[in-house]
Amino acid sequence: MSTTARPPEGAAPPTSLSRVTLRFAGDSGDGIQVTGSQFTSTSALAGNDIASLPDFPAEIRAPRGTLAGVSGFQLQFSAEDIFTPGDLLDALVAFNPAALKANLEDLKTGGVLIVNVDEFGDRDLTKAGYEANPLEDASLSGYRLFKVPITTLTRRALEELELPTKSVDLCRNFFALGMAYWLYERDPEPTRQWISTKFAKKPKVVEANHLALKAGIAYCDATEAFQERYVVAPAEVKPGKYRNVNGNAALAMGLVAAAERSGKKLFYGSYPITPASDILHELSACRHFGVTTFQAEDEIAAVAAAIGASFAGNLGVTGTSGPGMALKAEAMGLAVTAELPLVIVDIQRGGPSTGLPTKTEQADLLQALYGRNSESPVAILAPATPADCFHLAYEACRLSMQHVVPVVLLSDGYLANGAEPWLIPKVEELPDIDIQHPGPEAAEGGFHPYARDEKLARPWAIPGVAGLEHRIGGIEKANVTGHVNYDPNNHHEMCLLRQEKVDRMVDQVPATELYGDAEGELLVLGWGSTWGALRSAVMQAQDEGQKVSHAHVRSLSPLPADLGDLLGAFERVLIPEINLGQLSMLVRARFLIDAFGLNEVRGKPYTSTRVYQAICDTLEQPAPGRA
Amino acid sequence: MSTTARPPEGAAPPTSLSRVTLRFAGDSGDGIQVTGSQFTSTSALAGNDIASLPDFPAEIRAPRGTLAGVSGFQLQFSAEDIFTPGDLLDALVAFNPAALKANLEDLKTGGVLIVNVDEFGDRDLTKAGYEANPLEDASLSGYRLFKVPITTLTRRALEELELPTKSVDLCRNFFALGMAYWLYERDPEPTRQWISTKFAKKPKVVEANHLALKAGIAYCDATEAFQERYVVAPAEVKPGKYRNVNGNAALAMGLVAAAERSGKKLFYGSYPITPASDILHELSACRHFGVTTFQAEDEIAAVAAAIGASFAGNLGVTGTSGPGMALKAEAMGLAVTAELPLVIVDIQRGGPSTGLPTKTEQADLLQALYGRNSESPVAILAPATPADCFHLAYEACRLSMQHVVPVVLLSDGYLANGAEPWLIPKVEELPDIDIQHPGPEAAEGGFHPYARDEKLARPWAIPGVAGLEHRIGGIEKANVTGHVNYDPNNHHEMCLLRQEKVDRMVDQVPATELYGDAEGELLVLGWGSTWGALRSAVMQAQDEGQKVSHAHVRSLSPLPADLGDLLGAFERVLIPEINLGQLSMLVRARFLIDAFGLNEVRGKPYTSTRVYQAICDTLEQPAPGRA
Amino acid sequence: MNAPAPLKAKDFETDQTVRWCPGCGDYAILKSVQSVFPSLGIPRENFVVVSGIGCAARFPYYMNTFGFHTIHGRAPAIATGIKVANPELSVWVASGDGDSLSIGGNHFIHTLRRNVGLKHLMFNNRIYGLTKGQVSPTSERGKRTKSSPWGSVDAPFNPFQVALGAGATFVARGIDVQAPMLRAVLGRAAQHEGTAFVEILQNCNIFNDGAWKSLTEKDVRAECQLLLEHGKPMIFGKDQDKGLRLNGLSLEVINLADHDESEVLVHDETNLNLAWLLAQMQAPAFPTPVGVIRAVEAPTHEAQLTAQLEHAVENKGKGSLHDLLNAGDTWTV
Amino acid sequence: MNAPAPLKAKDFETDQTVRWCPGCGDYAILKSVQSVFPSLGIPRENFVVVSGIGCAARFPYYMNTFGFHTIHGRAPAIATGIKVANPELSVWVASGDGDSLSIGGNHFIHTLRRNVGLKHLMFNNRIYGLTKGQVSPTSERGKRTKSSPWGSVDAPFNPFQVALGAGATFVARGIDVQAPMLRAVLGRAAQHEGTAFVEILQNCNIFNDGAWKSLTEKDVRAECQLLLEHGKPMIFGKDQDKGLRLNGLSLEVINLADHDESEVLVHDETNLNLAWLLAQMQAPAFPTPVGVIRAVEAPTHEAQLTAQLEHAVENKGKGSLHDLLNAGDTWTV
Ligand SMILES: Cc1ncc(C[n+]2csc(CCOP(=O)(O)OP(=O)(O)O)c2C)c(N)n1
Ligand SMILES: Cc1ncc(C[n+]2csc(CCOP(=O)(O)OP(=O)(O)O)c2C)c(N)n1
Ligand code: SF4
Ligand code: SF4
Ligand SMILES: [Mg+2]
Ligand SMILES: [Mg+2]
Repeated sequence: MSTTARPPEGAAPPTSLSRVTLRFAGDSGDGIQVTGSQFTSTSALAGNDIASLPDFPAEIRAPRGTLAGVSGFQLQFSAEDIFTPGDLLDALVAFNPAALKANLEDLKTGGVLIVNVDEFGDRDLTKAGYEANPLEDASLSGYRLFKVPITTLTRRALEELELPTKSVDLCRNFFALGMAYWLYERDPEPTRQWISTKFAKKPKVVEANHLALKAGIAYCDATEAFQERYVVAPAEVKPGKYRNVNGNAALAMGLVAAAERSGKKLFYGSYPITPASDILHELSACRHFGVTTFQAEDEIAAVAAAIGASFAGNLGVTGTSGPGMALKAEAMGLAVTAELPLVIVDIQRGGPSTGLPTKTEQADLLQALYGRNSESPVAILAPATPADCFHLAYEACRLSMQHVVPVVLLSDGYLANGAEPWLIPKVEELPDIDIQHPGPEAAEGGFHPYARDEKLARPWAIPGVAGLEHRIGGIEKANVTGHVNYDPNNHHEMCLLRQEKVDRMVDQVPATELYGDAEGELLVLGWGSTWGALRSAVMQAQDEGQKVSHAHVRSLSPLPADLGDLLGAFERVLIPEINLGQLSMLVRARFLIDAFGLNEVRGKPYTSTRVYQAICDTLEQPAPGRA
Repeated sequence: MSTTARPPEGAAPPTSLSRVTLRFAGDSGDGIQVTGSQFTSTSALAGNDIASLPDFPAEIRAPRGTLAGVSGFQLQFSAEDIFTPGDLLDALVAFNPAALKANLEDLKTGGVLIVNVDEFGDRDLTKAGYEANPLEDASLSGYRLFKVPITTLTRRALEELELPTKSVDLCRNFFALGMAYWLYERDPEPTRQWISTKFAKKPKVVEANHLALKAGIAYCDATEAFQERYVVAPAEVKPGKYRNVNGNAALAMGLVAAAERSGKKLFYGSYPITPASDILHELSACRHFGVTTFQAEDEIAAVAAAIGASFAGNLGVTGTSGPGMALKAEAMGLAVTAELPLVIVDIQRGGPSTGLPTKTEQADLLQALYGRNSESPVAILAPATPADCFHLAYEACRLSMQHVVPVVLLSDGYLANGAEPWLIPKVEELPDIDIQHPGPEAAEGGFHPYARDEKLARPWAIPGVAGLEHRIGGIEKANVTGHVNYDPNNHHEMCLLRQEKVDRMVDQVPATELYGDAEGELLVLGWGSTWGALRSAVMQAQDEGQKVSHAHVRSLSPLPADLGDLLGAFERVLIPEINLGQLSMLVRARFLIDAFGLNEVRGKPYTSTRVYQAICDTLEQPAPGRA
Repeated sequence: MNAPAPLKAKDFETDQTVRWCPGCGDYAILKSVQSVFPSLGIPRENFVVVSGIGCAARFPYYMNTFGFHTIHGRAPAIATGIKVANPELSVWVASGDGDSLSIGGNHFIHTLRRNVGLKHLMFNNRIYGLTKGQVSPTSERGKRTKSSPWGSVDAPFNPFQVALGAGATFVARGIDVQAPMLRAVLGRAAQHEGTAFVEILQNCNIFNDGAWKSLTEKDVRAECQLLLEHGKPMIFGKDQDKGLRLNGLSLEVINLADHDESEVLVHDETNLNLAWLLAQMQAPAFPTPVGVIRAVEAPTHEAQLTAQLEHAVENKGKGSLHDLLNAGDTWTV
Repeated sequence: MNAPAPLKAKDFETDQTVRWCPGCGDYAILKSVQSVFPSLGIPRENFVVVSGIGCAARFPYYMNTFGFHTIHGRAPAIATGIKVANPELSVWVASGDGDSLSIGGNHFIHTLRRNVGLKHLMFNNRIYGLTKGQVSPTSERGKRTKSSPWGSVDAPFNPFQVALGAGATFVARGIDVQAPMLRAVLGRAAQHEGTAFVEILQNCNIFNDGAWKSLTEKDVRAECQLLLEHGKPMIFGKDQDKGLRLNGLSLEVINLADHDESEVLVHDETNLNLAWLLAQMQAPAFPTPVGVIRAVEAPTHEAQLTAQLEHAVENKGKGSLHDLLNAGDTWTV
């Protein structure tokens, strides 16, 4: 390989950095997501720890060059453990004025800013809402601005191929990627190979993209523009085989894995909705795993069919986002009282109502807990990272089938699309999921569909087994026999039993991991996708000698058994969540602790900087008294 | 009038009682509800305070004579203020063995028990599940049992009319009523008149029922069976004009009244569901008030149509019970973010899922608060008594239109069907409901649909007004302009504004009425239909010198401004509710108070006895520390 | 396994007291279903009866099979999940006119579109029974009920037209009180592979008594009902003296005294357009068609899905969880 | 009030940037609607455009009228509330195939049953656009999409058959790129008193490009489309050389070279059975019918309701709140 992003001999040695946050931004047609993913994979292969996050425009294809059409991809790669895609940017590659305008505020002062000057014509500027050309006034003086005629250079590099200009311009992203590789001394080989495989059927396209990539690197080699290069050394990570995975893909795999390991057929009933649709897409491709996907006419039919499938002995799962979750409420109540296994996946997004469909939020916790008529308890798990979506999807299925109870899995838009390296688990090391359906022998002496085991689970008796014919339904049933029953005392008992059944699942909740000392001035308590920001912020505070610890709840219902004691050992508790205080309310009500909240609902993840600041602010507050 | 239930001259003077609880029970075809209502009206006319409660069977027409078919009507009438239909019965009239079996446990030891012996044949006993005839063994020895051949006596009394037996037997309830009138020295005249009016078109029926009523009284006069009679003196009640009213009728009238007084057209979108259907029925009869009722294809269409009607300038109301409420969740979220007036009536019933449709419960509070995706705040009112349903329905409409915000009205099955005397308000004394729709002049300088007044209400601008054309929707909107807006800061601001708008309604919440001292050992805090039981129990405790007070929350969102201070002044707080602790959770989370709960979910109201016992139990608990 | 003893109607009774009003048409329907099930050669444990909410929807409690009394309107969707999960099962939906066509209308039409192998029995009493008498989407215009004291202002659905519009492959009608005919219809429905929609005219003697009287009373049946038989001329009347004839795009009744039998249209269950015309026939101008209006075989949702699952395995090999987890770019540290 | 200045298409444009993909068929539809509205003689403030969710459902934001972008599938129900609340308004629903026929199917059929005075425009691109390309209830069987990578197993709805089955009184079809015809259809819809259902064939150039190409390309239109005109023989073809003829209960295409024009069936908008046959016509055997398939006047929900409200006042006198509150047994203390 002659083309390489390695430094030419005799060049100045690169600056070594412990971590870099980089963002590509451009029009949704510019290939931003591919560019970002390639940089991510390459960095992962280079041994860095990584975390990435795409940012899709709300419109499908907003008009080219407008702010509404800007697509972004951010990644952090690091020589140390990292937990988020980064807060402020070290470098920004902006493919057009709209991308510049939309993203500049996140670039650090002094950060690297690469722009495609060819796209800064008058019309482009107007579309982006610029009155003057920012490249020509002083407005970008605070950054290390590199004005590169990417379009021109790409066209020139591909001249010999005699492709239509439209096709040529589609290669500009690889030119830019080449530049980024040069800047961070990355090996372009994996990307070359990826291109070869991806476009195997179109050799011309392969050649064109290879040329563009090479030209980007060569441009940097040749020009004096970039005086500095950077290296980020490999991180020390747990040995093993890794892949990069986003939350939705991980979640889908978790469901398939649970089905495989339990010997159950997976039935996924869903109705498309952002940002949950990709789970439907992933699973629809899994027909060869025997996975049934059912795109229902609406969310109600989706959950209803999943309930039916569960009743018939499949692993019934339904997935949606907030508005769809609201529609499923009544049927979820049926699953609660019918006491059937059912996993309900909610990929939370900005609300209320349609809200901000492509943005993230954590505000469906109380809906998951209480969004049904009457006392209708379910178990609730919430993954903390994209890869954790695999593990908790798996766990949700296991618990739901073994405890014969509906389990809600609360992910969100940030986890769904955010990606991180995942230490691929060995299939045989996944927890066992042993499922017992009663056989014909259970008919002896009369079959009791609402008899209970020590978990309070009732038998999951499925149609087709002679002698176990029985009827269930949404009307209150007598415990044990399951017959329709209007007796006041039975009703009270059943209400308590349904709650107790969920409460007893606390045995299955692992002890809460505490990051930091077991007592101190402040415990930062979180749940869900804020994990990375919280961990980073707490690390920073600890580094500065603050007595701050971090705990993250992955089981929201039931809450971990040790949580009360844990909270009690700290002078203050801070609960950052992307809502107006939902876990806070549960914690306050249960433990009577005057917890502080960080409650910003901006449709985006907290930065660790913001959390750190909240930590500092909280530490300045007097510690509240205790009940 | 020769026939009278007054004592014959020279008879022993009747025993004077301060209050009596009486229940009629029989088959759903036995006319129990009419009998009960007549006794209630008569007692009201006699000046007693009264409270009554029907108890319908869960089946439409369960087979005659079975437990499932038993219908009941209970009332308490009193010479003092009373708050519930009573706990234990002073007297029970059982029309058949099933009615006896289903109701006996509520009869006080020593209570009066009248049974129709003609219905105690072997088949009747078997149908009711009796193995032996309870009238013939000692099992009823603890009561003052009167075995009356009601069927025979009624037939005999009506012999001369030569009616078919079936028709004759339909008069048995008036015979029984006559007996009850004799026993409690009631004037039968109002009932005679009622019969005359009711069956005006069927003179034979009038005559038959008159005869049966008279025969019932005469039977008591003639036989020595009843040695004692009772009188309950008139109560001292606020002067004015009264009628007996149940919660659903009161609620429906409250809606009509609010529409009339605000000059708005009432649009009621609903889908039938027990126990809310009667509101639809009542309002459907009100066409001459310009009331539009829309029986939609489902609950979603019902709320959606109500939202549309609101948008178009009607008073949009939708009504349902818990399962229907669950279905309305998504659309309610739309109303929240669209910031439109909308009243959502939920007549709570036993759950989860279909649950116990004809039974009462208070377990939809958290659903009303949190049963939607994301942060989706609404105001919530809960009436305390049947008559209060009128006032809070009226208030819900007023608040919803004036604050341009959805308001949930949480009634329940007990209030819906329970009745009490209602001091009929004067139309002109109802609070004003001044509604301002912006006119064409609002277009000057550009109309801003999300501009806000000091209540944070946005203008309720309705189609048809030139210059005010504007678009609203479920996607997040910029404050003031209402344009679709994805800006993170705007979203956060709007989330806070929507919450703050509800919070500011606290100005409209009257100071909490405290029954008892403003400080003490125990505050009993309640909401909704438990009011009567709580008040009675607290009175009893106070009578016994306990330092117990009672407060009842009618606005659940926002909670009254004075609630925190009020709670803080008591050593203990007890929150009885017919759920597993929903208001408790809110109070604990908000005020960090270790409140005690009384949480029984039996599908029926608490008796004051049960509450009194809980008060005693709580007083024995150590007072929890305070945060 | 030994050949099981042949099933009897009694085997399909449960120990639960039947809780319909005395005189309700649902009793007769229950009896008919209980007598048809044992004749189908299906083991009892392979029957599943699913219902929504309503009087009709109480049905599963009285059938000694697997049963699921679900929520209002959703039975077809839940039944779809059951059938897809296990296509071996014989899945029956018991539902009222409100349950099927009001709140459940969307699932109803989509089930028909997908041709899921369910037997959907709709007990049409033209009223909401369980909630004590409100107007239903099959109630006639002008009907006075508790919720329409001034008369209903809406046209009712014609359930057959709704079903045909949604692509139904099997459409039939039976009557509660005419057991032999109802049993025959149920038998045909049981044989149908796709969604079999059976409207059963049912009397609610409490809230809508006599809704179907004008065609179900013994003495008028022959004149007011047309029993359809595939391949047979459509003739009716006490004396079999009337027939249906095509006139342009419409049907008309002819008197066989004046016309030759050869003019009479022959019933063809596979003709969609004929079904459409028959569906519209209404008293007094026309007899009410009973029996099987339409029956065509078409691929079922579950059969195609199963084929796809098999095809996928042939095509890609049985899925390996290890490969799935290890797919894409991986690296080893 | 002075006579207002006549409205122009521009008066119906908003200041919001239109956010559909470049090339999307929705642009053309928007233009057509904006050009039809000013011609209707309705004041701008009396228009309300209501939508659910989807690309199509973005419509209200671009129409300078009162507008409500609601939630997925519920637009017909919300629009019903608007129309009933104020029958003076001209209420239009803009909705996608998924919005109308998948999640919104129940409201769709019930609106048609009730004949509420709405114009329901369904932009049919046979795909879910906004959610980036899943199968829709109008997608053809076998279609591969993100959610059906192995091919869709379900038969699509025929939207016309669904509408007719539900009792539609007005059914018509227009095409995004054929503005004059679309405008004519919209004009007819505007005049219709009851529910006017207009299917607009729309190209989603991103996720289902060319879905209608085979009949909308300029050079095939004449052969592949049949423009219906009430009272006119149904003739089509570049040389107007083909016609439709009735053969028993089916339609067939005849060549006018071999047949006399008198054999050609004349279009009759009021004939339900003809509409049913036309609705089924599909390429390649048949041309696609465009224009007004069915239009009959029938009482609307809101008109009957209004009549009932008036009748009630005549009958009982205008309701008195005092009397209502004081009704029943009262007593004075
Ligand atoms: C979500 C929901 N909405 C409403 C109801 C109340 N409800 C129960 S059955 C029923 C309709 C019954 O009519 P139909 O389906 O015709 O059955 P029938 O009782 O006449 O057999 C209604 C409205 C309910 N149980 N759940
Ligand atoms: C309750 C709910 N479910 C799902 C979605 C996601 N969603 C938005 S639009 C849409 C379908 C779009 O298809 P169509 O109606 O055909 O409109 P198009 O975008 O093709 O114009 C879906 C599934 C939603 N917004 N709300
Ligand atoms: S109400 Fe009607 S349908 Fe229901 S059980 Fe009674 S008679 Fe039958
Ligand atoms: S996705 Fe399709 S329907 Fe949606 S705007 Fe783009 S081209 Fe139009
Ligand atoms: Mg019915
Ligand atoms: Mg579409």
